[in-house]
Amino acid sequence: MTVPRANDFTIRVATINGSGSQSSNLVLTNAIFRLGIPVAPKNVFPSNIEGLPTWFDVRISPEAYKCRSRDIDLLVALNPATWATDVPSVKPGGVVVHEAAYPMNGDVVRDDLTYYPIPFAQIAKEHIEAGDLRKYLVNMIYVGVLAELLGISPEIIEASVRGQFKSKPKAVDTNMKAVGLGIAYAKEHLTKTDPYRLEPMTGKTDGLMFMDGNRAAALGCVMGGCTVAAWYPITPSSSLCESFIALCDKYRVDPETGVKNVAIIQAEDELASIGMVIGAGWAGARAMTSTSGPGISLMAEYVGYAYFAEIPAVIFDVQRAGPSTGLPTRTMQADLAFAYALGHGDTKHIVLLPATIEESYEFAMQAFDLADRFQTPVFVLLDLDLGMNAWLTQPLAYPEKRFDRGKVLSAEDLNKLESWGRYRDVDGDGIPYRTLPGTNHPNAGFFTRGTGHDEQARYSELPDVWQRGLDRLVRKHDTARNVVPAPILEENGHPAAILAFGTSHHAIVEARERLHQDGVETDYARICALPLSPDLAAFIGRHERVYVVEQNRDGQLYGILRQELPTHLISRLHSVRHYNGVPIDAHAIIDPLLEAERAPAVVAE
Amino acid sequence: MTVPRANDFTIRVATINGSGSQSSNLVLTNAIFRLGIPVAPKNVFPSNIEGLPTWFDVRISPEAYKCRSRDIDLLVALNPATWATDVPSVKPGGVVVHEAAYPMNGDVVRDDLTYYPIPFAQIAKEHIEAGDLRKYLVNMIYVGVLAELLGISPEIIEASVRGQFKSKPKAVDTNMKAVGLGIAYAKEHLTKTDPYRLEPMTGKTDGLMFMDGNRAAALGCVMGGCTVAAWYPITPSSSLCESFIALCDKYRVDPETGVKNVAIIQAEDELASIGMVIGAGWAGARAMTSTSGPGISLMAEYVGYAYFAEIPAVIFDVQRAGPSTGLPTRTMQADLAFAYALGHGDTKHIVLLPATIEESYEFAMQAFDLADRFQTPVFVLLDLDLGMNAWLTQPLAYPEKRFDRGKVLSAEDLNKLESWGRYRDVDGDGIPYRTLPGTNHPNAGFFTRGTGHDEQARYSELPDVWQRGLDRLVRKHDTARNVVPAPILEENGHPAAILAFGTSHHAIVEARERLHQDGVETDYARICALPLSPDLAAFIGRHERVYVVEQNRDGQLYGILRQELPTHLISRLHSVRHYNGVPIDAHAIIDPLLEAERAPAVVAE
Amino acid sequence: MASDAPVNVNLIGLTRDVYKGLPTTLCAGCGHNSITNHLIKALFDFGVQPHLLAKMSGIGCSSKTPAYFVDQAHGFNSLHGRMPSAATGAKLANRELVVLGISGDGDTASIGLGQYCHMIRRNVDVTYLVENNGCYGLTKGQFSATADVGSTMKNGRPNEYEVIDVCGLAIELGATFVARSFSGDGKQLVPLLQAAFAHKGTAILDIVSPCVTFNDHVGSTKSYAYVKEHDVLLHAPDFIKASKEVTVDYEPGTAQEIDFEDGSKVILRKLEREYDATDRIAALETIHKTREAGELVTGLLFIQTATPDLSTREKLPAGPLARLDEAALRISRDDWATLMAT
Amino acid sequence: MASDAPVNVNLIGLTRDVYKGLPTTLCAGCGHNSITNHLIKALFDFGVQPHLLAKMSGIGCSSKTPAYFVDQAHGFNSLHGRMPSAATGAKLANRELVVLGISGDGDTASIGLGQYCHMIRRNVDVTYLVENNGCYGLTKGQFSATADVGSTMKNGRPNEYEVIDVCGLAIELGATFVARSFSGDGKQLVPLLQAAFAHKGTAILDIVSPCVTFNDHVGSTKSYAYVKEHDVLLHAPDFIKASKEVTVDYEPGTAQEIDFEDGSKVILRKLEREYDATDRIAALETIHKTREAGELVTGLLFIQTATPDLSTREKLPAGPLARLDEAALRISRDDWATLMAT
Ligand SMILES: Cc1ncc(C[n+]2csc(CCOP(=O)(O)OP(=O)(O)O)c2C)c(N)n1
Ligand SMILES: Cc1ncc(C[n+]2csc(CCOP(=O)(O)OP(=O)(O)O)c2C)c(N)n1
Ligand code: SF4
Ligand code: SF4
Ligand SMILES: [Mg+2]
Ligand SMILES: [Mg+2]
Repeated sequence: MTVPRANDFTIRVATINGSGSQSSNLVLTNAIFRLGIPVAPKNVFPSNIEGLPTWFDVRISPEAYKCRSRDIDLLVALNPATWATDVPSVKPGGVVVHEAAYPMNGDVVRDDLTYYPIPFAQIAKEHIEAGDLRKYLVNMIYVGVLAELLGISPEIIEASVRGQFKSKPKAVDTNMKAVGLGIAYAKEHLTKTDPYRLEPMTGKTDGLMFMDGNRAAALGCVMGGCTVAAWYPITPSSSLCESFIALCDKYRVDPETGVKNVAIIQAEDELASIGMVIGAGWAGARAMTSTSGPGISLMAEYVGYAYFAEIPAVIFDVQRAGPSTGLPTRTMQADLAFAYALGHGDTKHIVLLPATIEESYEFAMQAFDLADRFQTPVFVLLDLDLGMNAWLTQPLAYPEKRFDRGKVLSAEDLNKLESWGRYRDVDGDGIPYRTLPGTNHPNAGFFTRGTGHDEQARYSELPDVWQRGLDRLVRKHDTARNVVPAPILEENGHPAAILAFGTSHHAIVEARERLHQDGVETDYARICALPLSPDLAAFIGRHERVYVVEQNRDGQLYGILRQELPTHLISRLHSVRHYNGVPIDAHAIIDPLLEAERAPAVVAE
Repeated sequence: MTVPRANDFTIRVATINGSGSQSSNLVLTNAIFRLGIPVAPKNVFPSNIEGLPTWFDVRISPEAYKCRSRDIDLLVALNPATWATDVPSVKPGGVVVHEAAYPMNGDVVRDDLTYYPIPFAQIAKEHIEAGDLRKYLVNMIYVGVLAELLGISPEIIEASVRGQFKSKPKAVDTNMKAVGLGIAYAKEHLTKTDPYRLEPMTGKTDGLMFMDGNRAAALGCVMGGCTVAAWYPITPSSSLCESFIALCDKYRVDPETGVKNVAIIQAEDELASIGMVIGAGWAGARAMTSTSGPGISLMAEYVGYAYFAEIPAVIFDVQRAGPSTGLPTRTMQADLAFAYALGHGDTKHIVLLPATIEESYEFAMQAFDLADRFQTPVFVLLDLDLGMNAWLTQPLAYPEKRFDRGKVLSAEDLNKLESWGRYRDVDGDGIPYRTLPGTNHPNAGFFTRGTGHDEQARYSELPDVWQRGLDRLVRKHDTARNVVPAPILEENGHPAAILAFGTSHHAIVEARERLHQDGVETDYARICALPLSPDLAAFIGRHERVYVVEQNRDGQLYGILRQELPTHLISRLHSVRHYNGVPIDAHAIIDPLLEAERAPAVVAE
Repeated sequence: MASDAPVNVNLIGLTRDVYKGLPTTLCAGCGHNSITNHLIKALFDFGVQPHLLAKMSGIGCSSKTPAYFVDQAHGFNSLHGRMPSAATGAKLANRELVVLGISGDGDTASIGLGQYCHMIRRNVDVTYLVENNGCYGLTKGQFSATADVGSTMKNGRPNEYEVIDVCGLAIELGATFVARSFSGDGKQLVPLLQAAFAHKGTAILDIVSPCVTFNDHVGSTKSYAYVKEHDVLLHAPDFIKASKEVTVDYEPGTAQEIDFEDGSKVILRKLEREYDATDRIAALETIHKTREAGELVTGLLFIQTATPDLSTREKLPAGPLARLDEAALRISRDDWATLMAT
Repeated sequence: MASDAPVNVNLIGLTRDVYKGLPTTLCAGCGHNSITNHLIKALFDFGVQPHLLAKMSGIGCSSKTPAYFVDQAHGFNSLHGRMPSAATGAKLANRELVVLGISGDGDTASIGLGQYCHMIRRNVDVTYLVENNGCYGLTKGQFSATADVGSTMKNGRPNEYEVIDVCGLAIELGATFVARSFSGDGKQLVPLLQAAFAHKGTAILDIVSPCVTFNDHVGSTKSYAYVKEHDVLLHAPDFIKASKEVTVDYEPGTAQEIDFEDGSKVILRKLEREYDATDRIAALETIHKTREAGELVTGLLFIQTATPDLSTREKLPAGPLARLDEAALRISRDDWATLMAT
């Protein structure tokens, strides 16, 4: 049992959803942040609205680790339903703050834990007048208790409460009163015997802010010039479009006239939302939809159409645990392969893979440029962890580049050309030119269809024409390899490397540091997009063993690499998978790598 | 220019669709068959109903080759629209029978061809009374001309005309009259200068019959005990369900009561047809749907559901040229990868890959056993070539095995068990036990859902439960490897081998014989199903170079092999692809193999 | 009245507990929970065989309902908006099943609209409940297509788009049983549910069922308060099960009696207004006029008992197709021989 | 009358040839071909700008129509049943476009039913044609959902299932322009088409259009013979374009005049029956009663010009969203700074 340092532990708050614990959890998180200490909250919630178990983990570390930690140091147990299983999850030497009334028996009784029983219900009953509010305020009491136990000053807590209830200031006092009850009770009845402390830090969190990936992506849509959005609600993607709506209400509406420079439609389903996006993209608007796994399945036919008819579209897939309806409030990276080749027949799409808040914003913005440039659907794959959790991030940079609308011919352009063909490969990059409906020129019009067509967009069933069309699409896809965001490489000439994409990144950061402490050195490549960049093959060529880390069952990126990499590189790849629905943590990488690296000989795939 | 032997050439009839040429083409095909000569017709038709170019190729060969031939020996040109491009497609030394009125200029004029101009229109005008019929009968005239030129006796033609018009005998005379006109004209005005002849053969076609794969599959559904079918019309799969309807009208209806032992519903779309099939499968019926690419895209969500909730379903995908709407009346094998992993998240399905009429029947029947045994969707992938063309085949064998309904617990079974769990892996093969709704036992009921569930089918979001469930599905998939139809191996210890699936088989048969004549020897493995059987890896292990032949752009089987085969075998694979929408022919295989095999060193992938 | 008589066991000798399910995981006060209780009563009173009951649903809070009653029965929680097709397949496979479909307004009127309409068109023998709260509860309260024009979200945003009235739509499409009720009105709902079970064909029940968490505020036309205030009862329905010896007592002209194939009846006792539940046009007119007047009519809007259901139209055998064997399904050896000889 | 005046160039100075397209690839005699010709006349007479015309369709023989007129215009042959969503997106992206959607009965009433209903609900400013032949022409004649009960297939098999009347359905759903016509009746169809162009909102035209190859036989209720025999004209429509100086002459009470936002009018001249095209309930009643009587009513069944269309409801700018630039779309640097400071 290692003695934990100050500012280096994880708090888990176990409550019941719909009980308002969310605000107290955020108050706590914010208070710690205000101490200058890096925090990473992970909300693990159920797929219903009220009454089921929910857990809120607050990871605290001087190294500013952003991934989930498997080791729970301090449990706040406020859910009788999970009491018996929550306590065993606490790490030896840990602390349990709990409702005093809970039964102390069975696995709950451990001699390696410190227990702080608090009569939450009774305190609330005595000091908070009855009514709906009481249920919520009970949670504020625990904040007070922790403040006292961990050493957060009432001032800090109050500041953070004010931040939380900006919109309704009168709530501040009632909540602070509840916090006060917790502090008072702890002062009076608890003698701290555990080592966990919080100490103010400097230089760790300066200028940082909290943001979730869905909001960052929504900001990317605003700054990327998205003018048409069509969506259908689905967890965990709903808040992306809802953030976009909120931002547009603020920044896209003319205050005088009320005229809106955007159309956001809640469609009747995903078949319609993608249809609206493709119709809008065809008509020249930058259009997007946001969904999750089930929606991607329903969009298969239209996405295949847009690939073949060559229409820009941006599709956000905030991944949840699949297959099927799966676990709507859990996270996975299991739509990668499906999205990459979505649609029947031979198809291949551009897929962007953000890992951070900055990238959620940047890639969202870039997706519209790529969609216009390549006249094709572009997927942006987030996951529930990135999309819905609050992450500490640098403020997002104002874009300096203008929109790249790609190869669009205006009436003036057409005047200069005596002829043009919608699907001609003029530049040899596989990317043809298009005109937008409404272009005032007799030659502007062409016919868009999902059936066979020649370079002039005329219907054709001729074998050569068909094959030529398919081959050009391959050319276009290859052009994209060097234009999509390149992989991020960290190399120090080590023979072993880790390869990953998306949110696995944060667990890898911690894992590599800990592996280093254990004497296992690794290089690192993070893929930011499909199709694969040539740099990646080169990177793998420079390493003997490459561990492909991903959050799905079948090793989907590993599979794509085996398909697409030069054959001689394949034997270097080893698949590391995590797929239980909670975000990957460092151990999921450290354990297999330690085993493999300590006996590289016996490494099998 | 090789001198063609008798009974060894290809006739192409170029006409306009909706002109009734279909019946004359079939009369010709049948007449040749009646001479005991193996024939393989390929109908290349447009995606409309009337007025566009259509071609009918009749391949004639003593070797009974069933694949398309690139070399057209004898052209019957009855379509002015394609006249100028049809003639150039004829092979040197070939013959052109054409409407005399067509202009002889440009590429049409060749000194290496024999022309037989026939005033079809004029003959018809003079001898066939005006009316709709005339248009149709013109085509019968060409049959007469060919009969005379190639040496088919009027008796044979008449027999075949009678066969064609079994349903309306009065049509026989009018049609024979038209044939007579052709014979007469040819006798009188043509002096045969070409070498093409038909000579009666024996022992080549005894006991054979014509059948298309869609009808064979429909017969498999009848004999496989399919009781619920839900479909939505789509070329080229419609005739599968329409054959099933016709067969059930005949063999599933009680002549007295009119009661039907089958329900066949034309659904409103593919989302509904697959939903009906899965609802029926859940309730215990053997249910199927039949569709093509676009329908597969629309079924993605429900198929993923059936995979995860473990419900039997049989899905026929009669593949056409994709992506998107593509070429509805052209053939490809491009849905393989998409069907294999259909649905978001981690999924893998059983896919059967018939190549012949016998297999279309056998695999269709077997699909229902596999769906019940593995409680999962089973795809049967045909293609337009197999499904819609008439193939010479042995009569289909009466099934000797009874249905395998898989692990279904009856009320009696439940009495013996004090407890059971819908998703428990009792036998270690990954396959759980199920009960059917309506089973009269208090423990029979369970809850089916696409969300996370434990062994008792209870809703669960627990990480371990989720992962356990996904892992069991992998176990089940692995069990299937040894149960699905095994690959068919032809080995003679040659270092080079061909690997393929489905209709490519017929081109490979011809290609291997011709390669042999050119001194290039090959072994051959044909995959009949996914997941891959262990035998396949063994086979590849015994060969240095394996050419993976398939009819799609991206080398989908090749990609699956790269993903799933042991790494050390991958470098032996080489991809050979054909994807212009017409069925693959021998040259598409011979040419790349000759090149590669004559310089094995320079073989790249 | 039949459905109110206090009994410990029902017609088939089962206790009420048999009709209970798992504890709800919905919000306290959710209209869907009341519907569950009324369903339990109706299923108990009607005497549905648990093992013959197929509880089917789509996705949504409402679609979770099947878990909360008749634990012994088979349940099928399908996909969002796709339950009608699965219910159709299940009923075709085994027509002995009592298929009970439970959906929400989003599940039915948004993503599921096409399947809903085509199920009605086929008159599949299914009791189909729309637990209608005018919003997407499970995804946190966005408008559904059944939200009335002008009805507001919690954040005050009003709905701008035409309401889709699942009852009016059903009647226009030729539905044979269409009723509207309110989760809070068990007196009306329980007999209507039993009538739906007795009806051979698609029975639509549009049940306004307030979402206390996202759509129970002032400004919402699907709140408890609003519905209580604007509910207009067409009549007082009363269900009499075939097997029961009950004498129906009403003055001629004071009620409309509807007879079902199985001998059961529903008696529609007149209240204020004259209403003929068998007049399709009148039903459409009533729905439109009352909506314009801001009223919510509830009761048995339309019924037509003569139309054959899907299984009848398809001439299916009395027993389940699912249980037929090789002998019944395969072509005979002789026929096969002839077939292969041609 | 306006639409019949002989002219070489139209209001915007274009010749009729400009409104022609590629030669048809449909069967000779197909109703769809006649509709194409009537469309060409209506577009020419109305004076639609070719470059502003967006020709959109689904999949089917009917959906091939956009290739056969106004060659210069942009065409979008989408997916089977999914044109309404694409049309909605296109109109949102550029509201200057004249969006003309062409569909078939299978494309609309079977696979596309959900999107059709929701397009109507949103009142998207689209002219939507259903070229209705009661079957799936392109897949060789299977029944569609608009086949009447009892109507037979070529092989004699009768349709057993309820018809989906796309007009009745639209009116029930709150559509603002619903007309029915016949491919053979240009006199009626051409003015109705122009009225649809003038209408701001979703304009539904259900045009019975016989399939000569698969559904023109005795026993079919969508054959030329049957339609000619059972066609009942509601009124004689007459369209007057805003810009034209035309004096409308009719005795008061002998016609109903409908005025459009742009100043155009449609005059519905009375024939036998009294009919108020602005009465929704009456329209529903007429549709049901006439269908029961085996009649096919054609004409402008219902119209409501007041309702705002989608773009208006969404408060979109007058110009195309598609052409807005960074300045119009990005948050200002100052606002960004504040946003990132919180
Ligand atoms: C294909 C698909 N899209 C979206 C979702 C997300 N989703 C779950 S429930 C729901 C709406 C439910 O609304 P309703 O049917 O009215 O049920 P309620 O929760 O209001 O009772 C949605 C959009 C999903 N599960 N599947
Ligand atoms: C998803 C999908 N399913 C099926 C088809 C096959 N298909 C093409 S057209 C058509 C029906 C067309 O009927 P309708 O809309 O009435 O047009 P019509 O040919 O009768 O004019 C069908 C089913 C398809 N193209 N896409
Ligand atoms: S969110 Fe609304 S619909 Fe869902 S359970 Fe709660 S109250 Fe019921
Ligand atoms: S098949 Fe029917 S609908 Fe299609 S083109 Fe021919 S006549 Fe018209
Ligand atoms: Mg709802
Ligand atoms: Mg049609």
